[in-house]
Amino acid sequence: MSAEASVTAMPAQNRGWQRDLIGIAVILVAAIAGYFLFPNNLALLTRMIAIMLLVLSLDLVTGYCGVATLGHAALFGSGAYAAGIAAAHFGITEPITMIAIGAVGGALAGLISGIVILRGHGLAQLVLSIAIIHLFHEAANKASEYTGGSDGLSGISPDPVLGVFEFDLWGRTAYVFGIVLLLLVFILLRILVRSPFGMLCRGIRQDPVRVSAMGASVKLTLIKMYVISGLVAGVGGAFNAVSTQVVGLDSLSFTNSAEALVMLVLGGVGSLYGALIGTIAFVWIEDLVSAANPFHWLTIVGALLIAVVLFAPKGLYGTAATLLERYRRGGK
Amino acid sequence: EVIKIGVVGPFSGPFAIQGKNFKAGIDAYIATHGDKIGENTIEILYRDVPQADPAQSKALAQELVVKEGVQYLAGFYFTPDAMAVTPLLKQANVPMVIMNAATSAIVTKSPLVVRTSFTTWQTSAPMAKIARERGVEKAITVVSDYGPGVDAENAFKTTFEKEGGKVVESIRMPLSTNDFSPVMQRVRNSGAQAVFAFLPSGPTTLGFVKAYNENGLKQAGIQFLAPGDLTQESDLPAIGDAGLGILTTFHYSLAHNSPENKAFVAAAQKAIGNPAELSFPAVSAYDGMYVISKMIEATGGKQDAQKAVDAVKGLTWESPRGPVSIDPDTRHITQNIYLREVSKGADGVYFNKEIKTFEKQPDPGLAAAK
Amino acid sequence: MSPLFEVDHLQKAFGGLNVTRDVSLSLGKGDRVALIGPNGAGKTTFVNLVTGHLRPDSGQVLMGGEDISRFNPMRRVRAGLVRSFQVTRLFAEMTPEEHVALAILQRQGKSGRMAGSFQAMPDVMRETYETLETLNLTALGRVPVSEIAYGQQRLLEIALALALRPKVLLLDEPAAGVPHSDTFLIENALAQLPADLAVLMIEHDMDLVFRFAKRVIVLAAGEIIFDGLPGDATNDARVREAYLGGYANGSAA
Amino acid sequence: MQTFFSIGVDALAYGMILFVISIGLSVTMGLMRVINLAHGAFAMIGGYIASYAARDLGLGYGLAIVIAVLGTIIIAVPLERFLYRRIYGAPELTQVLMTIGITFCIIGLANYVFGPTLKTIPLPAGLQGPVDIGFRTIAAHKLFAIGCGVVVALGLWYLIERTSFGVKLRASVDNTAMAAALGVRTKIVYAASFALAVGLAAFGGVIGAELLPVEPYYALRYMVTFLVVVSVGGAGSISGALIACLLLGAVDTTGRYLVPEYGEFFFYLAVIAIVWVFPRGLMGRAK
Amino acid sequence: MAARLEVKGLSAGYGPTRVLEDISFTAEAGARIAVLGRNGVGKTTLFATLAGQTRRYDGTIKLGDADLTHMESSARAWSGLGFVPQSRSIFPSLTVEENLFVGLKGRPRSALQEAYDMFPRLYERRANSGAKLSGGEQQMLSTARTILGKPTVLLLDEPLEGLAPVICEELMAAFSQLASSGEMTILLVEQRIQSALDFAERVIILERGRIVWDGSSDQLAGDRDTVDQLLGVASVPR
Ligand SMILES: Nc1ncnc2c1ncn2[C@@H]1O[C@H](COP(=O)(O)OP(=O)(O)OP(=O)(O)O)[C@@H](O)[C@H]1O
Ligand SMILES: Nc1ncnc2c1ncn2[C@@H]1O[C@H](COP(=O)(O)OP(=O)(O)OP(=O)(O)O)[C@@H](O)[C@H]1O
Ligand SMILES: [Mg+2]
Ligand SMILES: [Mg+2]
Repeated sequence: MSAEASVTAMPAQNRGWQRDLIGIAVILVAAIAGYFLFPNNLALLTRMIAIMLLVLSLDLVTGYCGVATLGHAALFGSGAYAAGIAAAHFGITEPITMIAIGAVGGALAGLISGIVILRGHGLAQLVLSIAIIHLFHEAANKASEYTGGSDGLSGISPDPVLGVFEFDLWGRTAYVFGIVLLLLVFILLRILVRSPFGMLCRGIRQDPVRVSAMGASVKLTLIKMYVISGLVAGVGGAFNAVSTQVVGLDSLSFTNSAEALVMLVLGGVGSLYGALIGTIAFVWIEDLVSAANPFHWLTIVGALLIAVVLFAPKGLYGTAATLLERYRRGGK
Repeated sequence: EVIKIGVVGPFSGPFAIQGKNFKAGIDAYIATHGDKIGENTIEILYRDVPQADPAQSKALAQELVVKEGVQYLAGFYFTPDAMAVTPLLKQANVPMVIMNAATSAIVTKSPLVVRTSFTTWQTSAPMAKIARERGVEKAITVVSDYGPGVDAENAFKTTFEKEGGKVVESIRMPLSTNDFSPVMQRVRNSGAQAVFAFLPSGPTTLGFVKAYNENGLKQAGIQFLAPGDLTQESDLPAIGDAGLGILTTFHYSLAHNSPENKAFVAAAQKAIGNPAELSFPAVSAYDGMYVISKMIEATGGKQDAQKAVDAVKGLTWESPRGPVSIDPDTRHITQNIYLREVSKGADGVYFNKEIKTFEKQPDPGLAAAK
Repeated sequence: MSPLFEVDHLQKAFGGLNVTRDVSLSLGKGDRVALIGPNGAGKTTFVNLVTGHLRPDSGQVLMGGEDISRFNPMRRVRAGLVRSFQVTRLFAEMTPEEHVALAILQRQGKSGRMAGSFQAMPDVMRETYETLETLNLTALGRVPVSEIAYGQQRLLEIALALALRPKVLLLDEPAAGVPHSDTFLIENALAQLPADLAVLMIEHDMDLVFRFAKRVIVLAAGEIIFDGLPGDATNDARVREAYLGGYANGSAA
Repeated sequence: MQTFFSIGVDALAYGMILFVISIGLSVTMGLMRVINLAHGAFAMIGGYIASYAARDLGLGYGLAIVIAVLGTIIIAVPLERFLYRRIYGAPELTQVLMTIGITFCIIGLANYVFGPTLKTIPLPAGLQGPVDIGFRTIAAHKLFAIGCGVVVALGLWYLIERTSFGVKLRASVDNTAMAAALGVRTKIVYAASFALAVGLAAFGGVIGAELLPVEPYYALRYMVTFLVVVSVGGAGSISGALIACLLLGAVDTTGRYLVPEYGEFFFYLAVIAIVWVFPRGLMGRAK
Repeated sequence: MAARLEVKGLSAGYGPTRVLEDISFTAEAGARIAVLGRNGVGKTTLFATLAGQTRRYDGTIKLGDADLTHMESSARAWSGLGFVPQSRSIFPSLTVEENLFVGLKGRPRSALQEAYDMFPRLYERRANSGAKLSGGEQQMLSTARTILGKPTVLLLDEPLEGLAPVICEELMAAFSQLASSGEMTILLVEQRIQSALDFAERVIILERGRIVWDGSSDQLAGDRDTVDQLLGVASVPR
């Protein structure tokens, strides 16, 4: 029995880790390629990284726990403002410290939104998330002496990273810094989602009643996940503040949240790779078409979204994965 | 040799019409002056920031400079979008010509910023004088709760009280307000003789003006005062007769009577396609292009931001809006502010009729900030 | 000493309908009890009340003398009170292996771990596959539940309950949807249960009931109308009339 | 006291207008279980058509409404056939993606066809200007909107709860396959209810145009508001939506009167409070 | 009136996984047929495919002289096919009465009484929402709902599931009545082999998605080894 257990167990597990290593390698290669292929688009790529972090963190609650939220920017923005205010008002301009502060800010926001949002079910939940984001937005707007209100929080000038690498006009430092953060977060999240905790969350997504019938606390688990998600989003926001040196109310906006959700679904819910791919695809396409035709690009983007639903209903990554799976089975 | 100019503005989304006006103004300038300056030809690159989004604005500016190699940055409808870019200018060695963003402080963020539009202080303060002249003792201010709104409130309040009037109440309402009846109730109960209002141009102004009439404030004889954003020409057809008689102070009216303006309006209307869509951002863009052209002449097409900016300090010319000049210290445009009244032409077209002029107004905002 | 599990004057009404009328019963270590009764008699409701999925209007539930009436479902499970669902509740996208492993991890308090993987925990894997084996599910260990036939899902449902190592086990129609050819798997599983575990099973399959139960409780219209030995149940007029019908004659055996 | 009444009237009017515009969404989201973020877009289309009919063609208000409703339905039917039919029963998020896409397209097109300026729908003399209702004046069209709200509410409630169409619709939503197996022509049922929802959207778009003027960005600008009121009411419940609209309308109005600068807080705190007490919305249907 | 069901070379499944292979049989009008087989051999899939709910790879289905092969589910219902699924598929948000109403297929409301006569329990709970019914009540509702539509061919997937013995007896009696009175042709999947054999005149046994035995029930009742081998206790998982 046990023998059979271990034999059946081992391969699957190795396969999993191999996949991850490949994935990480791919990301690294892509990152390096990006650096050398688009040396003049680093600003865009850097923005992409910040958003990726937001979408990853959204995936944690939406993809893995099934909490639909249109207010996730609250976590992102809190991180951004935390870092920004620390720098602009308290002279804490050491980038890594700023990121850390952002993470804490995000985690706090995560805790709050978690507690509120998890109270509702289905659409009501969605609405709570909307309410949350608007409250955060208004609060930031009101506290203008700290946040700069609608004029945005400027005057953030982070020190060189590790005291060596200046943030430059070409955004090289910012880019590399971002990639490092992204990889770190990604690896940690891989570990998290395949951990027992991750499995518990997936269970909750599919049937909370069953989970509580197993003696696990649904609410507590989800709130934990929300805080983690907050950490990640916070890092994203802080990184955004560091790399762009401004924080605007938009980082706490409904639009921002909705876009993140769109990117996630575009890439494929419930998979970290999906989150990454969705972000890249959306931001890149948006940049492309909006540069090509700043006036009517929205139509094109809309058409693309529709096309995705029609031809890749599980999102870009999700669908690709299933096709691959099909192919594999067929092969056998 | 081709000189690239990057223009950042809202070309899609809720403020698309303002971006469209940027383009109209720029096209009008090129149509009337040609795209050659000396032996250099200018090329315009447009980048879209639909709503205030400093991060994106900065990323796009960076891309314009680094990737596209633009020598001039222009446009910028929202203050935060402009603020976000100012830190880049020095290192990029690129001047920035602001064609709208109306918060006074922007020009102080970098010596390479020049503004050809206006500031909320500049357009709002004179209204306070008007109010006093018309014998208003007690006024109430109603503004949208965001940067420009607050500016307008302060501008009016300070001036009005300096002139010996009293602002009995100051209401700030969220940008998202749709139904203004409750606000009007308050205005009513406040016992003020006039209401000074500021809302961003667009749909809400319509609702606001309607509410003003429907809640019987007009009958009650409470005067409606506002800076010109509220009666932007492109909104007038929608507001319709409800708007007649509203007094606004602003730096530009499409109806300004001068040959320069006639020429400009003709060209701009042609550029924008539907004449009804033309409004104030176009003129700032038009003048912005003029300033940039002067900069290019001065630098002979070489990339030298400081020199370019210095060249236009104190520059004086006859704009479609009237005589204007660039204040050497603030690099902000000094211009006439006009008192206008919404009127209906013989042809049934609504327009802002200039009825009084405040000559050569600088920006009081910076002074106030100090 | 107080009995392992005790229900005391439980009452529940939905609107006008009294579904549970003053129900009291108690289970001791090792009891094997069948709870039968007409459809809509209130059996499932009883389970829901006891496990905390529904709030009783009045009455108490005690485990080993401790009043757990105020506990939420989760805490009752931790107290050792485990149920299976009449209509399977499983995680469609997860495999039987994951289901059972999760239950085990939860029981061991490891389900909160944010690193590592159950497949790397030999003891968990061993127990998982032992549990699956008892219900003959080993072969399906890695097939998503959405793709296995209902009957097998029923078996997994039970596997989950077992993996939680309960003190008191409430099975709501465990054999429903399981072909008779396979009910023996359930019986085996039940047979292998630790002797001191108390089991209360709701079932309409009388053959299974009479093979399994040492004691039968009959619920009708929310009231206990019979509590005693299986043999006596078949001879009880009210039970026959309300529930068994012709079956009683068919197999008094 | 007097003020209290006049605020009350404003609240009622605002709530009713919200209701008329949002209720169609309640049908799609609650009954058809489609998160239709394009609802605002359809309302907008209705508005544009009405504006075109009434302003450019100079047709009467009533006629304009009819044309707007029918026109919007005609535009929507192919969309249902080729796009929405694909997302019935799909995961909510997929629906979000699709309907956002549709919204973007419609916005872009509207911007292209009608330009970014505001479009108004001229009211008939009867509905113009203020009416004196004793203690204050109120816009005639607001009274009209209140009337429409009541009619729509009653009609819809009857259709869904009392007619066989209503039963079939709810059955199809609960379990399409089974409904079909019992002989319900689910495709037709869905198409019909979609048309109904869109028609209501258009109607609301026209009636509400005085408050929410028609312009290309309309489709997104007010989407959140619609989403909120419907969900707070409990999607699919007519009475729920009505109560939610009146309640939130009241909160919003009083909030903006008493503490305008905190109006936003007021509104959303109320939303949270309500959902806190009714985690499934005021009258959420058990799924 | 009962109709004839003719299935030829039917194979079907879910996406990539083929479950049914080349199923052919004919059910004469008024026939009483039991479809048996172990866990997961494809009984439910067979019925679902006949009802047009799972993907058909090939083969034809005829009901009377109507060709169902390419019909939608609802059209099949109107041409006389009735399906009581294993999953019961109650409409949770509808009341019992509304659930039954959907099954009426346009017959007058008064016909609901037939269902209540069949299951008095349902009458007591008629205002209750489907979600709040007990397991057995749901089963009753599911069966009654389909029968109300007066199908000519009735597919019953484990209709006795979760029903009290008393009810089971009455129900089986009712089914036999419906078939022998020539009202409908009945195909029955049932786990309780005995009840199945008592009811059916003919038995079809599936194994791994194929028909492996087809004959009269008496014949099967006699032939113990077949029973053991195909349905019997020596169950090996696939
Ligand atoms: N939430 C509820 N609201 C109203 N009535 C309910 C609710 N839940 C159950 N009922 C009713 O209570 C009665 C008992 O239901 P219960 O599920 O306990 O029966 P049961 O004994 O399990 O029957 P079965 O053997 O068919 O499963 C049924 O008539 C059912 O309709
Ligand atoms: N949705 C599905 N997707 C993929 N495979 C499925 C699906 N549903 C069933 N199957 C597979 O099809 C086969 C037949 O399932 P089916 O439910 O028809 O068996 P059954 O004979 O009805 O079993 P039971 O007696 O338990 O009801 C099973 O092996 C099952 O794994
Ligand atoms: Mg039950
Ligand atoms: Mg089956």
